[in-house]
Amino acid sequence: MNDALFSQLTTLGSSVILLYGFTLLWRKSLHAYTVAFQWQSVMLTGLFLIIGYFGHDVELYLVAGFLFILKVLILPRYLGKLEQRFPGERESRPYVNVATSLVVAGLLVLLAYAITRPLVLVSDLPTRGGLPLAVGLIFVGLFVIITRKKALTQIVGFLVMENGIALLAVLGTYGIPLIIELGVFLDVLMGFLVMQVFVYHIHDTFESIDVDQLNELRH
Amino acid sequence: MTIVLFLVMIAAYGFGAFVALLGGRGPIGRWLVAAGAVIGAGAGCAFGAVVIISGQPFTLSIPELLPIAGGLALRLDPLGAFFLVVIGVGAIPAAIYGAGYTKAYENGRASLRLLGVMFNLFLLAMSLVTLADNVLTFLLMWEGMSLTSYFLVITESSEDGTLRAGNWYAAMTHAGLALLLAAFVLLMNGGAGAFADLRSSAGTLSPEARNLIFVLALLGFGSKAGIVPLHVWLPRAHPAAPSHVSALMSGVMIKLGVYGLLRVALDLLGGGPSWWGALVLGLGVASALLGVLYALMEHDLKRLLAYHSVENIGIIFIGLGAGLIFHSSHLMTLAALGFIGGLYHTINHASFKGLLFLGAGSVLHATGTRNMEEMGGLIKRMPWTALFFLVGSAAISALPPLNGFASEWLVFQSLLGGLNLPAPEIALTIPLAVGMLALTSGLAAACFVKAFGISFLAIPRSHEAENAHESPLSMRVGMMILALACVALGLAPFAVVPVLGGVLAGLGGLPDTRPVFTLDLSVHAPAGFAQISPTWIALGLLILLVLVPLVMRFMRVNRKLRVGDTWGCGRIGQTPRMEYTATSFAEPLRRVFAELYRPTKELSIDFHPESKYFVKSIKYSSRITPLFDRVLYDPLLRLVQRISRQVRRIQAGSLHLYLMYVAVILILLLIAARWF
Amino acid sequence: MIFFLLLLPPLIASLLALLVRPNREFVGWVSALLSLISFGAAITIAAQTIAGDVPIWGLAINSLGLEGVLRADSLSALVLVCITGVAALTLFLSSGVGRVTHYDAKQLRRYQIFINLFIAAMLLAVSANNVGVMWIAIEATTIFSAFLIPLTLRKTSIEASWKYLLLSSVGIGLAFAGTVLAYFDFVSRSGRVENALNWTTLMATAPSLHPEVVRLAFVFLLIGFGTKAGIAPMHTWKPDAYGESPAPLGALMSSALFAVAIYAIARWKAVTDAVLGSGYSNNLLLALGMLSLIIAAFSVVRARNYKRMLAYSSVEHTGLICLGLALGPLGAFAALLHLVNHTVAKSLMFFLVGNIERAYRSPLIERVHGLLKVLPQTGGLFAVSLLALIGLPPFGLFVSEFALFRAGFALNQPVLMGITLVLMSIVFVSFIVHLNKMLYGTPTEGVIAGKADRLWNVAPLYISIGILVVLGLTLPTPLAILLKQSVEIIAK
Amino acid sequence: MVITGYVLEIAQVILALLLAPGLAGFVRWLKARLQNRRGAPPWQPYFELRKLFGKEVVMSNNASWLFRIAPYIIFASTITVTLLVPMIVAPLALDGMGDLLMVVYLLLLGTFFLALAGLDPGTAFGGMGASREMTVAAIAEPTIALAIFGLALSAGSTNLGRIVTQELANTAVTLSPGHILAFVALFIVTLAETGRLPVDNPATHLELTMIHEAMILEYSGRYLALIEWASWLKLTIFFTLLSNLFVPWGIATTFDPAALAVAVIALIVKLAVLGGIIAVVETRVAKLRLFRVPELLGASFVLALLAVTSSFVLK
Repeated sequence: MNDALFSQLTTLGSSVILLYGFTLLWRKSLHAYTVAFQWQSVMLTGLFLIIGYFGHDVELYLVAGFLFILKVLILPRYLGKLEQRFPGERESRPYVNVATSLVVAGLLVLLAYAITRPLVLVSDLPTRGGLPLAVGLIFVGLFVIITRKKALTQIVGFLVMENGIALLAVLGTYGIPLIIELGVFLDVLMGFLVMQVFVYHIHDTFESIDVDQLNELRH
Repeated sequence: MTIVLFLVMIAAYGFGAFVALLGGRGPIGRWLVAAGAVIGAGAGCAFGAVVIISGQPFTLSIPELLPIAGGLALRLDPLGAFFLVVIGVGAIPAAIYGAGYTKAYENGRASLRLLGVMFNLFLLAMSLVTLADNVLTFLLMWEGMSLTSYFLVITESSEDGTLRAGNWYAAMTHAGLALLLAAFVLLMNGGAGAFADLRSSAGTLSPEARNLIFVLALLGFGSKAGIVPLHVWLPRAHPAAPSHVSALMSGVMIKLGVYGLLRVALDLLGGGPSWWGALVLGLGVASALLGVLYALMEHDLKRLLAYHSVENIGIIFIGLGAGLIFHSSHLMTLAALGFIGGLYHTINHASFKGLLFLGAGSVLHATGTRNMEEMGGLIKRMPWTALFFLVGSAAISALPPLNGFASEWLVFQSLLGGLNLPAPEIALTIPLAVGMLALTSGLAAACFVKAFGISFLAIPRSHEAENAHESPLSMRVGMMILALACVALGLAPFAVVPVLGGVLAGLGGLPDTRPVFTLDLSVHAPAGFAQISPTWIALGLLILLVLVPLVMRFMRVNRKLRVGDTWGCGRIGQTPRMEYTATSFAEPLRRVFAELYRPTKELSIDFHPESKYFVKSIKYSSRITPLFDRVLYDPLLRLVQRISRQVRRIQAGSLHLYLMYVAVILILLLIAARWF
Repeated sequence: MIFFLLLLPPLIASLLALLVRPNREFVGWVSALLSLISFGAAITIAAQTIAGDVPIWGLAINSLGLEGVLRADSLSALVLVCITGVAALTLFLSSGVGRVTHYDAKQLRRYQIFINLFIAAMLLAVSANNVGVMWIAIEATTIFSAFLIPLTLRKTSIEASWKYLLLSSVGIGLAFAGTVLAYFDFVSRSGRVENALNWTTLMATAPSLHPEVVRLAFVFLLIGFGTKAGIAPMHTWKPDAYGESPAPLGALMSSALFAVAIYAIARWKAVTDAVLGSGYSNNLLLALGMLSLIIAAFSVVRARNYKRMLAYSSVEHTGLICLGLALGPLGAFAALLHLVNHTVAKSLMFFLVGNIERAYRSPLIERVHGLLKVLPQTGGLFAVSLLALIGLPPFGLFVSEFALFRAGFALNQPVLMGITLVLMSIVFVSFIVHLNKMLYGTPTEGVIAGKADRLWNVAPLYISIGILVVLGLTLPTPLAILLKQSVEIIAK
Repeated sequence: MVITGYVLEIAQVILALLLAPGLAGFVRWLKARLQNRRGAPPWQPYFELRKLFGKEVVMSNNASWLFRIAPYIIFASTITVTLLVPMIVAPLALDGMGDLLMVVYLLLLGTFFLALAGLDPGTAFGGMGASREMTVAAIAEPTIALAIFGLALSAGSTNLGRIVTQELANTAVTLSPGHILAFVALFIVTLAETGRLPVDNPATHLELTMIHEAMILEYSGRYLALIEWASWLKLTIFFTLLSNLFVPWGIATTFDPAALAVAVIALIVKLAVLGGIIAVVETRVAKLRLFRVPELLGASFVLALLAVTSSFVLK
């Protein structure tokens, strides 16, 4: 009974997290992306707490705390700064239009289901139902990075991918060892900082944060 | 004894290179550099001679070096020793000649330092190729040889075309190395690659593997030897290189291709099916014929000689091919005859082609041009060079009693032995080979009448030729040594043939043919098949050359001689423009073989403005693109370029595209991992 | 303890650079000298592993997963020596950067800080036993190097760094996913054990892991770390990054960082093979290796920019090493030997290229003529090391490539090896052609030789040449042992 | 016995030297007759020789020492050949000195220097002649080689003495198809090598089509005498080869005087017959354009090839 609830909750949570990933595909304004990412991170934190509670793992509360601070408080703030810095920057015409993007993303999730079959079979954790969704989220993040033109969007896509990996980890293993988790957070933070520095550089040198004009270097 | 000579050889070359590295300039420097090479080559010669005579191989192994594949293993058996001697024969005169020839570089036209260092290292590498006794050692020395010779080719890098020539050479030689690497590694098949092991294990390989190895080796060594269609680098590289280097490369280095082929096909693989021999024979015929035919159309003296190298390598390969054919059907004596013919022609070509290149070098040195159309009348201005060049020309045209004839005779005889072959389909190819070989030597004679006649005889065709000067002593000495070698090798086949018999004895189960070819002043083909004695012929000619004038004097024939104008059909005052040019000399043959040459002509007549009945100027130009450039290399290069143009699209500059690659490969591999 | 000697010097150096502002020249010299300490440490580690004992260090704090977090076996020792060696070379030469470059003090400070952090991260990655830590360190290398590429802000340099940053981050993210999958498999097999992420633990339990999961995991890991190593088709950042980064960084990235990535792949390959047998990973490596070779070969044919040309040559060598790793013990031996050779040769190349670019103020081949006349020292070295790079004797790469082909033919892969030979010949010819264009001809006007060509400034490079020659003619016993032990680790 | 051998060698050389001009003269005379001209008597060439030896030499000022030694080399090489060709007795004492290949290449030696001498004065005519001579010589080579090959196949040797004796031993070979084909081939080559119609016109003196005459245009006096004599000798040698290699009957195999006498007569008869054939041919055919000559020689090559292959098949 307990396990059933647990697994339903986690699956539900993961699906919601995945859905937030989808919003990146049909919204166009950068602000929406920030919000979506923020809420996704909130959900992720919640999921950590749930798993911590049902899985009797105190460590996860701690991790959830870090995650909240990093991905719900710090990163969205910086993202907000960025988007206010460049008003009027919208994903007006991505390489792949919204409709197609959604279809492709759907297919990617299906693919994820197909590919992660063995994982689900192997694991006996109640959370295993969410694994395909996690991998799906990774794919969607990747897809966003590939098809969206604004540097900012790509950053968000990268962060979403990170969330997907975190989700995978927590669902599959109730979280990787704490110290590693911390190291990962640190890396994510630093990586993000570097990226946003570059967004400024790009904007200063190219008068826009469109990545597709970075095509000087070829052959 | 041998070890001493070996060390002396190494040390001398090292010394030469070192002096050059310190910047051997000025007469002293140049002579020291040359001295290193001369002493080294001399020691090498002696070293080889000792091994041949004693028949005792010299071995030396340094396991500390190249430990990953059996260490550095050196072994000099008679076969290697013979080629070491060939190197010496070519190197000593070339080095002496070079001492004078390189004076021209003192003005900084080329780096004397690089030239000197590479020259000595080149000789060292070549010598060590003949000593290598395991795969890695061999490849190391082989590539060392190629690399050093490459630098020698691009010595005059400031001249235009030199670097292009260098590129061609690098490309062909590296392709060759790749093929050899494949061949040898297949031969090793996982082992350490000591030649002794290969010899014993070669029998256990599957026939397919053996055939593959043979073909790879044939092409690999062929690209160095310059057989058609891998010859394209010779006519490019030889003219570019300094003449004494061309002499070495053409006279000696390409012979190591022959060495390699013998080593692998006969020694390591121990012979094979008869089609191996037929293939070698076919390539030889093709090379000989195409080589001489393109030589005929060349008016660049050194390119002409380069094409003749192709021709002569062809003749050598005909000998080897015949040998392999007979070997495959166990006619050992005949086989030995074929190989002997090949080896004999090898050393002969080393001498006369070296001589001719040195001669061409002197002409270039004197007139500053390689174009025969701007020469002429040199026989009066540089008599010595002319004489030596004449000797070389006669020798390469296989005229008795010089050395070219002796070896071609042996090759002929081995081919005539073809009637003893059991397999008719092979036997019937032999007459064709005979015919083509004959045609080749006839054309060669024609070509050298042109080469010598147009460049040395008659009236100078240019100002440079008008006041050309004889080249310095060192260069003349260099040529003289080789000229003497040509005569000596021509007069003494009775001495050379048994030596070669000894060299070949035991390779791939060949018998010791020394008893078969007896030691009177003549050469026998086996079983008293045929017999000649160039020595007697030479004697006869000599006697007659003395006797005829004596008799004439005795008969009181009129001995008056008046020098007058050439009779010009009543026209007074003959100018060079009336002379027959090299082009016109070759015209009949060009028409005969027009099918092959496919010359492109363009004729532009510039009329006088007033009336078109008055012609201002007539410009006629005709070009010949060699067959294989046309059908093989140009398309190949175009193909590579096309592919690369496509491949470069990958790096299109779009980050999204790049990320796409990652995603696609990820998904592909995931699918593969999940379901395949 | 030895690990502190290994890891602390670069950290100290970067701290020093952080504190000293504005930058002074002595900082460069200090960090150069400090780098010698790490080098010594690496040598010591190598000596220990040769002697047979494996230095290991960790914190025995509960539930932190840090038992035996640092561990250096022969493989690590080999790579450590490479990294520290190149690092020392780099720092010594770039300590001169103050004199021979146009960088201002601010840039130099940034350079000194991050180059040392970069080195530290690489050392950590290689000496980490915990694959998680290894991952973190490698991710860190991306970040630190990303600070260095745009040392001077140009359109192109920003573009290059952004591409580099994003591609590597994505790639490394995938690698993390792979790590997680492996961990997941481990956990679902034998519960949540402490320091389960230690490579040794993984190896120990490998036989009991689930093949299907490991298959998926290895794909993620190969793509991930392959991106860092520049295996095609994830190589696209290489030409841009190498082309735009300052010479010392280029040297470190192309040799040391590359070695680290290959190291990571080799480690995971060992685990995978322990689960699945070597066939699976070999096929993947062969496929990607061939792809890299093909793309590299045909890209250099028409190369116009000599720095990018070098980048493609690294792609080529990546391909060769992948092939080697996939060709059994003999191949692994060849691959590791080739890795060492390539490290020496490639770092060398980048410094020379740095000098050339500084003198000619252009990375384009058609702008560079008469190199031998203008920069005799650099030009000569450039020619020699390029010949070494394309595998001519008497240099190391000739021997390792020979070993590679021997392995290939011994494993009865004649077709594969044949194609490889053809492609390598294409590379060879193109390089010779480009080299000739640069070396000879009348010098481009307006070229200033500068101090860079002074004998002293290139002297350390003669050491590299020396090493290459030594490796070409012989194989020092310690190295031989190290290689043999490493081969036993990754290719049983 | 050995001494007689060497004496005979010398005798044979002298005989050849004496016969050569006569043969040439005979052919000319017969041709004239066939063309209804009276023509010069057969012994005219002897007078020509005497006249030429009596005249002074006028040499071009462009010519070099090569121009002066060439006649001697040509003459000497041709005589050396006569030492090898069995005319009246086989095998000769010096048979082992050289074989058919040696013969061919010695003649090539002569041609080589003749061509060079033609180029030496630097006239257009000389160059023209040299170029054509070498072309024809080169294209004739393969046929000769194959004819030799054919003979060697049946006789088992390339040494002329052995070939002749073998043939005498089994006359069946003599009439074998291979043999006849080889004979025809070699006959065509003879026309080319000795500069007869339809390849070259020996009677001409100033035509743009001439070959041999063009080369020696600058020669005069004793030099011209030597060259002319050598070319007649060459004709004689080729005839002898044709006759004694293919129809060896009558040639002496011992030093018995009677046999030798018979041999001499047989030789003269054979030469006369061949001379007659040549004369007829030269009156019947017109000269070919130079660029048709290769076709003729090509045909002869094919004949030779057939000869060889057929004798292979018969083996």
